[in-house]
Amino acid sequence: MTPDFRMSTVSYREAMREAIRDAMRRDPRVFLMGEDVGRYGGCYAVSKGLLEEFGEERIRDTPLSESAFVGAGIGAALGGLRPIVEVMTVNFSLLALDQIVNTAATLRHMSGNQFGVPLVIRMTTGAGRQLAAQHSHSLEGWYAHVPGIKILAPATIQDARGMLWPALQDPDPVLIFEHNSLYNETAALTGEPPEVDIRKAQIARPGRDVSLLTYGGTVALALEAARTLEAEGIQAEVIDLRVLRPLDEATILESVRRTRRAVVIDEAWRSGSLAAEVCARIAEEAFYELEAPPTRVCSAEVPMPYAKHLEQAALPQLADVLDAVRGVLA
Amino acid sequence: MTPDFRMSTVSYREAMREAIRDAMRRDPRVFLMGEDVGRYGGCYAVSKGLLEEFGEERIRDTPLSESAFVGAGIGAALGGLRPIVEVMTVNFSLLALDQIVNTAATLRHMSGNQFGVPLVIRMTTGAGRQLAAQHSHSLEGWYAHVPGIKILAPATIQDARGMLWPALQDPDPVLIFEHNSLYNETAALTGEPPEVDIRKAQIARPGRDVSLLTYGGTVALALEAARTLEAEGIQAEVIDLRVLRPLDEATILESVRRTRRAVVIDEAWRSGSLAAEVCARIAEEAFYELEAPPTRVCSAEVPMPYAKHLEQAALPQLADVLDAVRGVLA
Amino acid sequence: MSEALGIEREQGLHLWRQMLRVRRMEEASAELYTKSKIRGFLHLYIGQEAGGVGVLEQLEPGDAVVATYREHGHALLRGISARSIMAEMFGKQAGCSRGRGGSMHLFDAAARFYGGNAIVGGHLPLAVGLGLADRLQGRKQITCCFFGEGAVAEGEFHESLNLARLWRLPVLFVCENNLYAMGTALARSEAQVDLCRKAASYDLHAQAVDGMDVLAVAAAARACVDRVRSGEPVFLEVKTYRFRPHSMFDPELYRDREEVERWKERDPLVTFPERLEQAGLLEPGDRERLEAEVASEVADAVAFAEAAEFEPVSDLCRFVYAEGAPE
Amino acid sequence: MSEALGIEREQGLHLWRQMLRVRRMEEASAELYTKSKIRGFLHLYIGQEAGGVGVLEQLEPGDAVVATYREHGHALLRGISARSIMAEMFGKQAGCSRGRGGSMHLFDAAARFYGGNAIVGGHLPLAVGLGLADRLQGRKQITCCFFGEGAVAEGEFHESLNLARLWRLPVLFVCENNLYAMGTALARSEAQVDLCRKAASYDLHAQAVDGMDVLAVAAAARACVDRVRSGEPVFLEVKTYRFRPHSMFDPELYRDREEVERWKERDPLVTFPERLEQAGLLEPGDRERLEAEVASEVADAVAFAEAAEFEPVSDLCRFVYAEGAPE
Ligand SMILES: Cc1ncc(C[n+]2csc(CCOP(=O)(O)OP(=O)(O)O)c2C)c(N)n1
Ligand SMILES: Cc1ncc(C[n+]2csc(CCOP(=O)(O)OP(=O)(O)O)c2C)c(N)n1
Ligand SMILES: [Mg+2]
Ligand SMILES: [Mg+2]
Repeated sequence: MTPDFRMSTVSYREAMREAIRDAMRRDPRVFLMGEDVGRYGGCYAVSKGLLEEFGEERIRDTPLSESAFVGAGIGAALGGLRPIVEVMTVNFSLLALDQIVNTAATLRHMSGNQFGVPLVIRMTTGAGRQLAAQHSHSLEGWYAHVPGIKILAPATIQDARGMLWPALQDPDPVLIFEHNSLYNETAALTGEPPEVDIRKAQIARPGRDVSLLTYGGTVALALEAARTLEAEGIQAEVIDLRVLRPLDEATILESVRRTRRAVVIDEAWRSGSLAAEVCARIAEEAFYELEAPPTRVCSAEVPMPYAKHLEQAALPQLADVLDAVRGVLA
Repeated sequence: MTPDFRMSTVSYREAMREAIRDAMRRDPRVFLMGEDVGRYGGCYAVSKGLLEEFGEERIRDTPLSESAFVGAGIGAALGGLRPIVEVMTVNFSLLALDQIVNTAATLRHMSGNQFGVPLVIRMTTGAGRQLAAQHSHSLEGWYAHVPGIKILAPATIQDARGMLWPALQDPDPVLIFEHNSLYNETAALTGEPPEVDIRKAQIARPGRDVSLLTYGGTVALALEAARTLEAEGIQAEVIDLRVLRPLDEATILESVRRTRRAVVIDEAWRSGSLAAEVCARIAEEAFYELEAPPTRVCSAEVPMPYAKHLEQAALPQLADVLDAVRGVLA
Repeated sequence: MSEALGIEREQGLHLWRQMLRVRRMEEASAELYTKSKIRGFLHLYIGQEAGGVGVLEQLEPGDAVVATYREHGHALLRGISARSIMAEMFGKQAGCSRGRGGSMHLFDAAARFYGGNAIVGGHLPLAVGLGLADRLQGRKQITCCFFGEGAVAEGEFHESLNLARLWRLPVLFVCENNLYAMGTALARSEAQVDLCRKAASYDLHAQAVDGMDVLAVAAAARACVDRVRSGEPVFLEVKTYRFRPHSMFDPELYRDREEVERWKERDPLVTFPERLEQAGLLEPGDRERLEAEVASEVADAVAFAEAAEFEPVSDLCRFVYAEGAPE
Repeated sequence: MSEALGIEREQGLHLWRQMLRVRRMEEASAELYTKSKIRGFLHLYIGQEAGGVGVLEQLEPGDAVVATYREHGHALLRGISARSIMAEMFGKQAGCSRGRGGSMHLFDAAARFYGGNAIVGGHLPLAVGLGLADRLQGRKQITCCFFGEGAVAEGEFHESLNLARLWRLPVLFVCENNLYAMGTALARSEAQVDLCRKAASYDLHAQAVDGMDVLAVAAAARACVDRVRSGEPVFLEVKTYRFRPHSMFDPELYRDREEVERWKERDPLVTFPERLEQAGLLEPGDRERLEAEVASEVADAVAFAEAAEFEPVSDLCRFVYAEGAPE
């Protein structure tokens, strides 16, 4: 059940599980709570096997009551624990949004710095599995709007393994968004768990002609586009934003000032997306260095349809990215 | 109690009340429901007196249960009524967000066009009254992200009076955001109720040097800035966006292409604000016509503090707008 | 007419057939899922058929139904054709939601079938609103809202039952208690496992019924429906069990095979025909005829779905807003 | 020691004094509001003092308190100084939330006073979580959560009581039923107006007490606190009344003056001293002395708040994230 983490190929799911296991072993204050994290093994099987290892006090199945158990996570953090709360998907997290926005994010400020909420909330996001309009939306951009919380989006096995521990060390609430398409991805993970700086974006692939800025589930798409473009002699740089709040503006701007062209890829609906924020910052801060308008590739503005051909058409596709890149290079 | 609407000076509050009264008289399917809309007279006194005129079936006080009564509004709309649901403030609307985003906005699409939700939801938004971090945020930009719903922000007495009826005629859900600072504003309203096109932004003041784009509670600030700038010989155009979804991109771009400079003012937190979307669209579509980077004036990224001096410092101020304008004109 | 069962032969055969139609359609769906014809999440109603049949038989044509993502059975029983249900699960234009909803979002305006809702508990307020519309417009029709026992823990359950009772709305809340919410057993999600006691705390009539006995469900539902039609909400708990995993992804770590097998002994598709037989209501060949008829209905639905067209991709962004309406 | 009341003179004076401190501080706040020294929403506890005093007297120092926006009384009674409460309402740096919270958001880490929460019902989950932390860490302390009867209709009430009982958490839920949620009378918001019956549906101990009688509240609360400390959640309904409008904006269209006057006959600040007097526990001059002491405490608090500094504007964006933490 436990893969050997010294040197092996692991999946994103296993990396996340190992990160949870490791945190629980290192710190007795850490526990995992959410719907079906225990007996069922986690709705995306992330926590499979952990109940057997840690018992039901620390791998805590909750009733269907998102608001109460997320709020209980806030209270437990105030009470000295280090909860990891799992919400099945960002779509259901709307039921707990009040707790996150009106309580977790405000408490430190409202209390004049007396109370902090060292809480980690994990949830899946994204489409691609034909789950239709109530299970497929990408709303993490909303959370990135809210001061008082921090937002992470691990796109790699390394980050799946390495982001949780620093998130748990953070004295403020950290939300981790896991794109459901990533769980089966695999990579070699060697030696010690990777040290991850959860303040920094990352150059996933360097390039000089255009910056592709994205995060989470669409990093792979950007990399694929970069490989395709290479054949045409275009060197695309791929920036994995990794932290959606606070945005690592320095890395973003440094890249764009070098390449002078930006294409932002975001699986959310275009209007009001995080991509809008990235474009706005680029336009505000790097306007005079740009050779072309910052451009977005986002999902069609439609509640996600079930049928595969429609769902795929709604999502950012390779051709869309290539078109956008050719557009800014024209 | 009822002001004479043939020719009189009325407040925003009265204009909104008259709009509700008029709609209820014209269409027996229309009713108003929400917390304290009846006996209490409305938390912002908008519905005062309506209970006496229409009775408690049509001016319907609800228990504190935002999710259920907003959802009941969706069901009532499906059942042939034309509900106006009042949520006290956008902050509390988070408790009903699941209903709005996952049901009201998706039903038409998910049902393959069989079911529409002709529902109007009204709520207040905004800060300025020292109500602190759980009563003062401006989250309407989030709603503007969601396909399937339409978002209005009446900034004038005319729009307060004129937007409700067309919103009720719309076969899809319409959300109306009323900035709490506007209720006591007054203006002359003459003759027939104004005909309002709820698809269009409006040039609140024409100008040729710079476009100030804003909506709701900050339109007055933009106009004040424009008046101040006039003394310096700067002709600022003020665009009242009015409809936040779908954005009237044509009006926005036409203005910016003419003035070649854009300052977007938004009381929400800057990161991920609606202002980001407006900037992104301008950057994408009018890049080559711009003389300066599109610029934002937003609230400080802090949960709204109670103390007046801090609250004011957190909100967009005249000086901030003037600085921004001078910045883009430099 | 059987004294013991209190029903006629025709009625008995009808109830059996209705349960069988659901069972066979669900079995076909499971198979089509393994063939990747159906995708997304698929939640089967196998084991729970007596509940849906017993309740839905009591409704009038104008009544509304609101259901969950485990709603294929309810849709079929409410008169939506197997063809359009199957086409929907195939993602085809001829599907009852034009392929946009899939298994979890079956809709039908003619049948007043309001989904197929996949946010647990999220559809209860909608049912309350339908009831409000009926009451305010003086219509005699009622709204029947199905949900699982897992939904009882959600805040929307609480808010909705209170509102329905406070405003005396004609809503029948049918809780299909199959003992598990995904992998969470009732006793691990509710401090009070007697759901009728919980429901009664909203001061409304609440009753439970053996959901493996279609006649018992029918009788209880008839009484409840009458009560609702006279103008008050009612809570009906149908005690049932799902024989299959929660969805196609569930490894069923949380329950014993024996428990499942014990419940299968009460399979309504085994026990009900036996009772009909014992009551002397069956004739030779009934089973074969029924099975053949149902098999052909299902086969026809699958063939129809297979042959149907996909919605053109160019129509992707239709039906976000009403067409012709101000945009 | 009075046989009739079952208390000593000192105890009687103490309870009276505690209620009086709240009453006079609230009266001062109301006046300062009209002078625009205090702004925002101001919700007064006047009329309800016996509830807060009766309950909070039973807590131990390590216990946690979570309250609503109507929490000045609870804060004062929990040991937060009138100075820092008043300074907070003035928006000053010396306020218990550094001027960032105001009337609705009083906090104090030393007192384990977790607000001052202004989303109705939103703080119940937080109390559940504090209880969970205590249980998991094997601490004997309890969490006492105050809320109004209006909150009972919210989904978070339902979810929280269920969770607390399911996990047997040491949380005392104190519902201060003052009959109105803003302008909405209880019977217009709850199908079941007997709140203990509602609460009992979560299978926990629920009891109601006359909230105008500080001794009755104290006795009931003592029993409840003991029960909670032994490791289970309890629901205590304090039947009370607010003498003032909901907030400073409320024209009180929804209730008669007579109703208010009738309740004022039971004002604990009138009846309790009378009872002390009848029981022979008072001495001449007690009232004058108490009033003088309390008046000077309040006057001192106001003077302190008036003289205190505002937080510099340059500190606006502090305390959004922990200082020194990774940003
Ligand atoms: C708000 C919400 N939370 C979680 C889920 C994920 N989920 C889907 S079905 C389910 C279990 C529901 O159980 P129950 O209500 O008993 O219905 P059943 O599946 O047994 O018919 C869960 C947790 C969801 N769809 N919505
Ligand atoms: C979720 C939410 N909805 C609405 C409000 C507005 N509001 C503030 S207090 C209140 C009434 C609450 O009544 P109750 O719980 O009885 O407490 P009381 O004020 O009587 O102490 C309302 C509706 C709010 N603050 N939060
Ligand atoms: Mg179930
Ligand atoms: Mg109250």
